[in-house]
Amino acid sequence: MSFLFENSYYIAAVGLILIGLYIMAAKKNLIKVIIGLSFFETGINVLLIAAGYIRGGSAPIFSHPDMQAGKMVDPTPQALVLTAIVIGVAVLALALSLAVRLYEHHGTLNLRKIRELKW
Amino acid sequence: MVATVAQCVLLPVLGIVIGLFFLGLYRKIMARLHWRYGPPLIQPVIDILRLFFQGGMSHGAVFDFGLVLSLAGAMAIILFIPFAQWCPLQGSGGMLVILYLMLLMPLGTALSGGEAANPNASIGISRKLILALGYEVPLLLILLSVMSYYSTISIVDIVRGQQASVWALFSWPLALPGIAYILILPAVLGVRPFDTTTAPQEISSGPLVEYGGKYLAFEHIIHALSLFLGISLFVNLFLGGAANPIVFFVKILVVFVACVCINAVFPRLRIEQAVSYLWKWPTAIAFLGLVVVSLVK
Amino acid sequence: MDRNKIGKWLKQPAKMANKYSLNAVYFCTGCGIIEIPPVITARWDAERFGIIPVATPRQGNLFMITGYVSLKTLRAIIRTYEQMPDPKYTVGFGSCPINGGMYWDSYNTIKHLDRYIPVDGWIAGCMPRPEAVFIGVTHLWTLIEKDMANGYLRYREHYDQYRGNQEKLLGKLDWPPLYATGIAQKEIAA
Amino acid sequence: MVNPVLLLAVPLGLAFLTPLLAFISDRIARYVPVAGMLFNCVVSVSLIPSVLNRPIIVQTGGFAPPFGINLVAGPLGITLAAVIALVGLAVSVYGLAYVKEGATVKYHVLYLLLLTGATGVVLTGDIFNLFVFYEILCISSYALVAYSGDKNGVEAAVKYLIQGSIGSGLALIGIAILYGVFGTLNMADIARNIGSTGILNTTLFIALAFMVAGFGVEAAVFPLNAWLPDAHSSAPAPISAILSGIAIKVGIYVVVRIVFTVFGAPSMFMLLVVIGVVTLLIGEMSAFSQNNIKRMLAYSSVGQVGLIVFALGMATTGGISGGLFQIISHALAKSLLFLATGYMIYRSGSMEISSLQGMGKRMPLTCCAFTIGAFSLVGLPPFAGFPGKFMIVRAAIAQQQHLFTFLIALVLFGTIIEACYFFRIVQAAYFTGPREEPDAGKQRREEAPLFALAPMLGLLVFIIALGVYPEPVIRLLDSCAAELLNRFDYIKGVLG
Amino acid sequence: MQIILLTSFGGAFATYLLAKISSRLRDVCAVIVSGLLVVFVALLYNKTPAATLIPSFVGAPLTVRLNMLSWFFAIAIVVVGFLSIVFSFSYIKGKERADFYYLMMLLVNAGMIGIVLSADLLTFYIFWEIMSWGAFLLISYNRGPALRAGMKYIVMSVIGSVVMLAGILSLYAVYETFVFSELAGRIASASPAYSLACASMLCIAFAIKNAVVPLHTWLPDAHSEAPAPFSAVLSGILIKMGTYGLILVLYLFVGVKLFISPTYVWRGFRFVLLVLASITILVPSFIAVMQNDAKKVLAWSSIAQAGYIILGITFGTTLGFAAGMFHFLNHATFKALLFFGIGAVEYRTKTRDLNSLGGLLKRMPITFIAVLVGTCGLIGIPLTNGFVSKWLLYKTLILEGSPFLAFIALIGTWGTILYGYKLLHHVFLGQLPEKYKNVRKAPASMQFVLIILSLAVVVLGILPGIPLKLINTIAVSMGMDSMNINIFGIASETGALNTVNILSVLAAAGIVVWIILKASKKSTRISQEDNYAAGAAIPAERYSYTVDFYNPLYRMIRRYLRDIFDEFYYWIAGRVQAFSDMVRRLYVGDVGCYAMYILLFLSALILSQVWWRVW
Repeated sequence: MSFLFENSYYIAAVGLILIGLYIMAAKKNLIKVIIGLSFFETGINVLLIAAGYIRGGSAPIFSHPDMQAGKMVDPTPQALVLTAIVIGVAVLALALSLAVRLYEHHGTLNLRKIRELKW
Repeated sequence: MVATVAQCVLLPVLGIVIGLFFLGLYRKIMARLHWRYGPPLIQPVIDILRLFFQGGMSHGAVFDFGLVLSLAGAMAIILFIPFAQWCPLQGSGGMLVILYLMLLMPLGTALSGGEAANPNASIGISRKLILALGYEVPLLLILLSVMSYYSTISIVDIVRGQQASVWALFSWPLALPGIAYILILPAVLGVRPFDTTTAPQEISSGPLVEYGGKYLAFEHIIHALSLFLGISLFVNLFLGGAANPIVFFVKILVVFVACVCINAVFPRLRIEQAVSYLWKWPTAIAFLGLVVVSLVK
Repeated sequence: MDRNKIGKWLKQPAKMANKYSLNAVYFCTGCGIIEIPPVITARWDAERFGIIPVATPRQGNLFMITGYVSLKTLRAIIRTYEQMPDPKYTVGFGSCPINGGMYWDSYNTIKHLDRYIPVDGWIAGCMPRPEAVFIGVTHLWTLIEKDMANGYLRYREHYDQYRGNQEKLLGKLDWPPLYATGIAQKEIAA
Repeated sequence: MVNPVLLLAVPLGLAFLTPLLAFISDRIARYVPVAGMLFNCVVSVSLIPSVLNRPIIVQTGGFAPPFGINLVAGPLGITLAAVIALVGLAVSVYGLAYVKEGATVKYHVLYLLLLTGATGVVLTGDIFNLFVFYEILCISSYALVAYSGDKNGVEAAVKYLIQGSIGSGLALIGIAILYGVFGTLNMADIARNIGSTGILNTTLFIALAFMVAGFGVEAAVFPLNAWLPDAHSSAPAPISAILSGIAIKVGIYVVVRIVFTVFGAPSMFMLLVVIGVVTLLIGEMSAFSQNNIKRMLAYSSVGQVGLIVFALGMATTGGISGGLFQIISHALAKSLLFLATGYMIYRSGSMEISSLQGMGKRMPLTCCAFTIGAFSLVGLPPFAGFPGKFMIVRAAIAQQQHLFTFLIALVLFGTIIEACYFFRIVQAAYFTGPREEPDAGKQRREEAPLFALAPMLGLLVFIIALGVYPEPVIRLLDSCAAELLNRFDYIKGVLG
Repeated sequence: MQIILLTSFGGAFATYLLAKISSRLRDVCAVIVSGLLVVFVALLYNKTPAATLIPSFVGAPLTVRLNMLSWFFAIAIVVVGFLSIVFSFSYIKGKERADFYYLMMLLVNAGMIGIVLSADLLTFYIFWEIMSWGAFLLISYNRGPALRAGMKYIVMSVIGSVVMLAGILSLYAVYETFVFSELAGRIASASPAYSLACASMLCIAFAIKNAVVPLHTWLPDAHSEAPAPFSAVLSGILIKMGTYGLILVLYLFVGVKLFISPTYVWRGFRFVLLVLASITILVPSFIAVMQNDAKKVLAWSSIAQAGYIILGITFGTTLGFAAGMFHFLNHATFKALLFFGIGAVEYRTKTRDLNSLGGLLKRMPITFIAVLVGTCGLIGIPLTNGFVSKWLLYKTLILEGSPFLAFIALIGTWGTILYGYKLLHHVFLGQLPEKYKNVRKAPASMQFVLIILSLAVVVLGILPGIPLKLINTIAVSMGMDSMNINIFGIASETGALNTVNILSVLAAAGIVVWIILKASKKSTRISQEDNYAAGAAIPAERYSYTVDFYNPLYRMIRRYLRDIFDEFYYWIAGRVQAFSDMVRRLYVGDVGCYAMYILLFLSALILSQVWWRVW
């Protein structure tokens, strides 16, 4: 139980990632796949944050002279996650706009039916 | 030197004379086997004479050239095959040269007949070449067994080797090729039952169809020479040649008469029949002979 | 038979050779050919006299017209005759080539062979026996001896006439004239 | 001495400058990528001699390497940057003629971003920074694949995007794990921490696996390359050229850099070799019976990737420099092929090989370029493909192992198949179609425009030059191989 | 040396560039280039220069050198190359893409010169490849069926190349050098199995080029579909590069002492080569008999003749080597002559279908004589060069106790006679069809080439001592015994050859017969229409028996002479194609599936490590 509690961030992250991957691999609808992609990226972000998180740590800002660096959470993952979120948004936006174009061309978003390019 | 030149001049003439004699003999024997009286022995000579006095018809330069090539080739080979002790050109290539010079006869006739542009000639040539292929298979095996048995490519050495011991036909491993040679001898000579090439009744005498006058005369001479050559090759290879011309003449005469007597009773074979015959027993025996010879060596 | 007289051979080799080497063109024109096999086979054996059938006109010098000659056959006969090398001898065999014989009123056979090709001798009969053939041959020898078997020369001499007759009967011939024809035709016109 | 940062800063700056310039004049904007790539080309080539001595480490913001983000301009990075710039230059010149309609300004922006990303990936020394540049490269290429907006383009772009995102996501997971374990993002630092044990514990291996699988998507090794034939065949010609010529090479670079330098995992080399051979065979075989010429070229790229990965996986100096040489020659030849094909398709209106009939007459120079590119890919001397292939085979045989003998047999089999289909196209271009009278031929000529022809001929010259006298490049690549093989030198070079 | 290579390669491109100015200039330039090459190579007779082209290519220098062996090959290459260029003048005039044609002709020529000049395997390989793809472009030149032929050629050629590459690099892996002279010394010391493997790989590559039987299938198509002048080069010279390679392998790398030594490995190797060579002689000879395309006949004949060369060379005795080398030279002359001759016929009649040709003798007499001489050489009629080399071959085979090989070679000669005569008969003899009544003589440039080569065939046949002396030098330099050569042949106790005797006898007999022929009664000249046809007139269209010429023979042997290897290779190609089609079904087009691929790869990687610790 304590394992679950102590690693809850990681479990959540992995769970999100797996859900995202499942959706991407199994779902037919492109929009759902894009949502899965979003899940996936969120999961990764959580994972990154979790990697730098210290239970009970404070924000990594020297707002108080007594604060020790050891008690702070690692700031780098947060910076990374910021970047990753930006990237994720860009990908998402591009994916959605492509989805619109795809629908224009094919009249469907069912990925099982959009199989003109094969072999 | 003088002797060599004299032989060079004499031997072709001798070959032609003997060959024409054989032709006459052939007709005579055939007639006698048919219960006929038959023509005189010199009938071939009369025919040739008549043909020389008849105007021939030429189809062009190659028509002439082919015949000249053929006859010249036939005359040249005589100088490479020992006639008894005479063999003026023994050191010029041996058996292999004989083998290749023998090509000149059919090739020349074929060229000439081809130029004549008669389909009968074409069929005849085609048959001639196929038949030649047919008998060359056993013949080459035979020649190779003899050559490898004596380890030489010189026919004079082969003759010498036999004169030192026994005739090849009666010595152990070489008896096999000898028998094979006897079996194919009529095909080599182009006499019955292997005269499909010039079958007059089927293809109007094949390559000779357009020959008249002197051309036909030449063709007769070539035929005569090929009879002489085929038999003297056999005598040299398997009957030990001869020490003097008389014995040699007797030997080739005996072989010829035997050959004609045996084969005159056969009807003419179709070309496939001829080839399949040649590729069966004679080839098998010759092949066995070559195997045995190479094992013995 | 003077075949063994060496003196004659030396004197007139061409004539002697022509006499004793008569090679007959093996051309079955009509029913008379039925008599040829006995002639050349064991019973009468024409080869004794050097007479053998040959396969093509190029090789022969004796042309036997054995029996009636239809128009179609005539065409082939003329062609074959022209293809034989000189000297060549023609023998009409049986009565049909001579005067039409039993086909004298047929619309399709010719009555007189010698209008179309020169004939050196005739062997009458319907059909002539093999013995008659030999008699004919001995007569031919005599003719050759006396230079009277000169049909081939006549043919050349009167080629225009022969050709004219041939063309009159057969229409246009498929082959070009054997000899030049122009001059003689002018003479005829004159 | 030029700062390598300029290699990134200038194209990036120009990329954002382009839309501004476009306000003034579209014409000027068109020339921006050319200028940028020309600059990169000159700078990277001029840097080569100096980096051969020791790598240039650029610190950003004054932080020393383990802490700050740094650029490592080693021989390998600069060489690849030069190749990127060179191919980029050729393709951008080609683009002047080819890209005429649609959102041309956006095309140029994205194009510059793509190249910036590619250059950044090969130059950076920081693993997250690498990821960022990698994403720049990927996103701009997704967009560019769909640039023409037609049916196939969009479909390919969507598929590419989905797979690419999974890939980069997986890579990011790997980075996260690494960071979780070591708390650092500097590649040299990570490498130092991993040490040289040679055997990885499970956590590290999982990180490695994630990264290989993630970056492998862009590198297009076998099970991860399904996007490639679609994207390469549906993109506009210059984009196909740049994707085939550069993007996948960058992917390979990342995989190799991680396996060799960061992890130093010799046990993974064999994996690379096996994957390489499988990729090669599958790529070549899939290309074998294609009727669509661009798809065939795309599959051929898969095959070549296999060959390169195979060569690099051998982890000997000969193998790596052979593989790198193959990277260069393939970048040149394949982009040449795509460029040439672009106009051939443009003129004939169809991607079917059968529609290339008589192209040799209609566009002789383009066809000649295509032929030489194809010959180079097949590995015929005296073209650039030959030394590369030669070195790879030599390295493989020099291993003197039965396994490698078997693998090299497979590789050569792949080469044979490749030769088959390339020669088929060459025949189709030159020797089919209506036979023409020599006089009539001149009227029907429809050669590609000068701006399209010039880069093709430029690449052609490089291909022949490399094929005839490859020695300087090989010497350069030998030191690149040394950089990959001696990770401690790299660590020492970066961390001091 | 460099000048030669520079002339050959530079000349090729210069010709191409000049062609853009004027076609006349192009022709002149091509002739000058190829002529200069002849002069340069001839000047280098008996010299042994060496040079380095590029000091370092991929870690090894590219070097060239000349010795007697390569000079022997080089002179054949440049002469045939020169003649083929001259022949091309009229042949290629007015055809499309003539500039390209000249470029490729000269390039292939240059490639071949490079091959024989190269001093190390790397250089050899590079020039080899240049030659190979140049030839590919030329074979495909005629379009139509030529495409298939070209494809077949290049696929087999590429297979050969990769095998050769593997062989070369296997050698390199052990001996660390590409240079011939260094390799020569060391191979004998290596383990027999390894050197055998290397030698076999190289031999396979060379055998493909030389069309040894199981690897011959590209040749019949390629030779018959290529443009005629190039067919001549292809058959006369290009496939003999394989022979050159074999000589290098067997006589230089392996060394003749080791090669004919009775060790188990090498004896087996030699045995296999000999058997292959004899099959190469036997089967193609008879397949050639059955062809109805003039160039196909010649193509199959090329395979068979190459068999003689290989047989001679692999037999390993001095006489055998001399036979092989001399037959190479002869084959270059007479086969080029035949291809040129048939090319001239094709040029005039626009067909090479044997069944529709005929009677051209009266229209193209020079060509006929040339083809006749060529055929005689091919068959090996005495007084042509083919006879001498075959004589040498048979002699050594018989005397060294291999009568069966000799038998096969001799039977092959009979096949040669059959198709040789068929070629002559169907093209030149027989009735002249109506549609060729107005065929003109071959153009002067073609006749020039034909006459030169005919003379070469005859002169080499009468004076075989000239090339034999050269070959003797080469043989001695390879470490073999010397032969006793004189200008008219060879003298030895076991059987001498004297061509002058044969010549004088034949000439005398011929003259005598000729005089008799002319002196006797004059014959009348008649036309071909005046022909015995059972009394009928000749039908105007045709009266010639050419279709199914050897029909009885075909019926007997046809079923044994299927080209099973060709069928087998097509079967393999079909299988590979089907398998490739299966492979590409992996890319199903469904992106979910692709995502699964990625995940499966990842999980396989991780699981294999977690469970088995593979990596």
